[in-house]
Amino acid sequence: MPDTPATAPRQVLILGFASLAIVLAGCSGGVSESVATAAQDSSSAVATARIALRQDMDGKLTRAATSTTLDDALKEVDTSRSTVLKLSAATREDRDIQRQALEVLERCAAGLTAARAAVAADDGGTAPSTADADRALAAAEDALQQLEDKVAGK
Amino acid sequence: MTSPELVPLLPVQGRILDAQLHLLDRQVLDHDGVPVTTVDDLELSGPALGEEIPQGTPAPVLDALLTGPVLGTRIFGGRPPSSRLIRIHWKDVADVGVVVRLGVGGEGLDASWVERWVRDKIIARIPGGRHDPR
Amino acid sequence: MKRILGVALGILTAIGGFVDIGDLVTNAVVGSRFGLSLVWVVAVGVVGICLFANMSGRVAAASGRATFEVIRERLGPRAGLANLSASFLINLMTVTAEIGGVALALQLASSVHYLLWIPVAAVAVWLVIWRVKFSIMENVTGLLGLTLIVFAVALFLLKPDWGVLAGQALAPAVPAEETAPTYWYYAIALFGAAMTPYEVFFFSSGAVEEGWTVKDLVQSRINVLVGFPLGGLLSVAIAGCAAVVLLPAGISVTSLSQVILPVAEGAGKLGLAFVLVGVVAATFGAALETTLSSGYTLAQFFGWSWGKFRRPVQAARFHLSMIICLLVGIGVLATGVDPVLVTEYSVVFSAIALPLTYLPILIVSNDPQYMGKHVNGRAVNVLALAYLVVILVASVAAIPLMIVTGAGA
Amino acid sequence: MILGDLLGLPVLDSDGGRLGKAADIRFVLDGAPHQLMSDARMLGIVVSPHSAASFLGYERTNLTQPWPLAHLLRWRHRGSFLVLWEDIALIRKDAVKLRPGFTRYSPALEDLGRGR
Repeated sequence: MPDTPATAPRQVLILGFASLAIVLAGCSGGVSESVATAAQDSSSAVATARIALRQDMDGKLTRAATSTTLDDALKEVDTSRSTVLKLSAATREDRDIQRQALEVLERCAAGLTAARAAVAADDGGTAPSTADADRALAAAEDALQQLEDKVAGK
Repeated sequence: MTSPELVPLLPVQGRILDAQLHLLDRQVLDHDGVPVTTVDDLELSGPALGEEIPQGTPAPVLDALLTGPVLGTRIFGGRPPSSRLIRIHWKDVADVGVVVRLGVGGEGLDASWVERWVRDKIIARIPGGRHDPR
Repeated sequence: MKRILGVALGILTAIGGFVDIGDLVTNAVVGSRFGLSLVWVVAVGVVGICLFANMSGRVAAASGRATFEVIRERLGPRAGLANLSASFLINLMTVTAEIGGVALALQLASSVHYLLWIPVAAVAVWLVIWRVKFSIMENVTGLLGLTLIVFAVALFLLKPDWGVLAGQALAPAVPAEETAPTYWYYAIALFGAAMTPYEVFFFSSGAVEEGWTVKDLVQSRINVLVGFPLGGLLSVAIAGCAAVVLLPAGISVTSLSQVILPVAEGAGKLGLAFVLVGVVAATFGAALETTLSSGYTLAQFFGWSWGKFRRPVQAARFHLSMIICLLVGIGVLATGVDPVLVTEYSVVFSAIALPLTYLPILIVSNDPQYMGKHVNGRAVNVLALAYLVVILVASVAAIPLMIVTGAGA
Repeated sequence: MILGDLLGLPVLDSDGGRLGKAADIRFVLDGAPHQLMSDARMLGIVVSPHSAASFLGYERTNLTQPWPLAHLLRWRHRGSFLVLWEDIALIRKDAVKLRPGFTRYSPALEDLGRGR
């Protein structure tokens, strides 16, 4: 071993970059698998957004922190959406799942956008209220749950 | 790890220095304790490569510590031309311990030209570059 | 009295300085996915970093030589360069992650997009390195980082079921939703977050910066042995908060905003203010340390003049290399890569690269030529060898686990 | 001549038989005295039969810690010995050749001169 440190780190580096490449290339499983991951990621994001909204209503979170949290959640959902969008579904069943997933994720994004608008509007005006946004997110969460169950049931 | 068939070396007058163990890759400090470079290689007064060494030839002595491009060639192989070697003469070395101390200032040495260039062309031109942080 | 103050200050700085973006993110991710079932890794990591910092601090104090000088002297130029390349790249990755962390925390405080904060953060880091005295820099960021104690406060205010948390911590098991490889992958990530190599570069170079002698060893030992474990408790509190608030909601942490939600839940707006100050201070402090570390490693390998105790003109290449590192960090972040993702990779690569710095320090701390009579004692050596095994196993296992788990996805 | 040219070269006996590699070069400070230090005269070459990488010189000191690393490294350099300058016949680009009847000296550093 004492003589190998010259080669060992080099191998480690090469291995490291190789594995990084593999990871970045994405472990493309089947459609339902990718949809399941997307649904999980998005439901984590939506749940985060709901906590942030509730804390905002309770006066525990500053507006900057709430809107940043909502932005992060929206980014997460958008990432999931573009992953699902890029899936190439071969069978009719897969296409169904893909379409349904896109619809659900669309709802999540809409809910998050509404929440952002509500927080930015600071009560009053025509923007949706925070409570409305929370209801929309709750509905989106349910839809995600159904999607997850459906994909997992396969 | 002294095997029985090895002859013990008779005590010699003067300090022993093993190149790898005590000199190579050691930090070189000037007489003010400012780092100058590391010992990238060493230059000997002889012998000429490939020439038979006649019996009784006096042993070669250390001429200089080397630095600069010789580090690259020592790592990756090859050999820079003698004109591109940057030398610190052995007579300027004051002490060899955990570091190699020089008896001269680092400012005038060839070994520090890159440092001087970066200092004069870049760092000294940024405001506060001469500010003493202490 | 002054001495006690000095010790107290050192300990507080060590606590505040222990947590960086790697600890924040990794502990929150782990807490939100595995509860407290990986707390034992934090304990293992804290003992490891105490041991490692103790050895490298002792080498620096006894011989006046910092880590990378020693690495090159002992490994020779070829292995030394390979070591330098790996350590330097990972360190650069950490610089990038920390600056990104500062920017993300500032976004949470201001709602101005983090990409706009990145140049501000980087310039601020550079200005501090350029102008501010080493000890002031250390103490201010360390003390402000102490506000992260709000994680522990929030955990109490959340009134969790302590029995459940203790059960998770004391009888670790892989949660049903996660797989064993993922569990071990995050174990390595946590280990890497606790034992980041830059901490050691910085610690040993800092000892030279502050002109430590053997006399200061006692104080350094106290700082490390008290400060780091308390810092480790902060890490556990971060994981605990995530385990109490985020895990039941099915949230797995992917952004910094999720890390701070439990604090707001438990401690409200005041807690939020504290945690934001703490995160900015901790990541800013770590950005300073990692940036300096990149300068230290290069300068020590090539024998350049280095150190914040010198005027910048007296350490020109050292300062130039740090400026370049900061510019590279800005460049990487400007591509829009997620700083949290960079962090998650940097802690794992830290674990992979750890043997490269650990082994030479272990060897030199036994060498009387450097250490005089301050060589490792027998107990330290036994522990250090046990850790060598742990570190090697983590390093070797990291890449396969990264591939198998898709980097913990 | 540059030391880097010499380190790692195969060391051959007078018949061309391979003895090992030049792991290190030993100097002794007993040359002409200068203002600061005496001239460093080349005393000889440390030859290691198994590994050219001189790693810490465990084979030349009494260092035994940390166990078992020290022992492992020492084992890598088992059988290494010192040949004096007087026994070197020729240094070529690719090998060092020794004179007939050269002496294998112990490479140990302890109790030698005023060295550490």
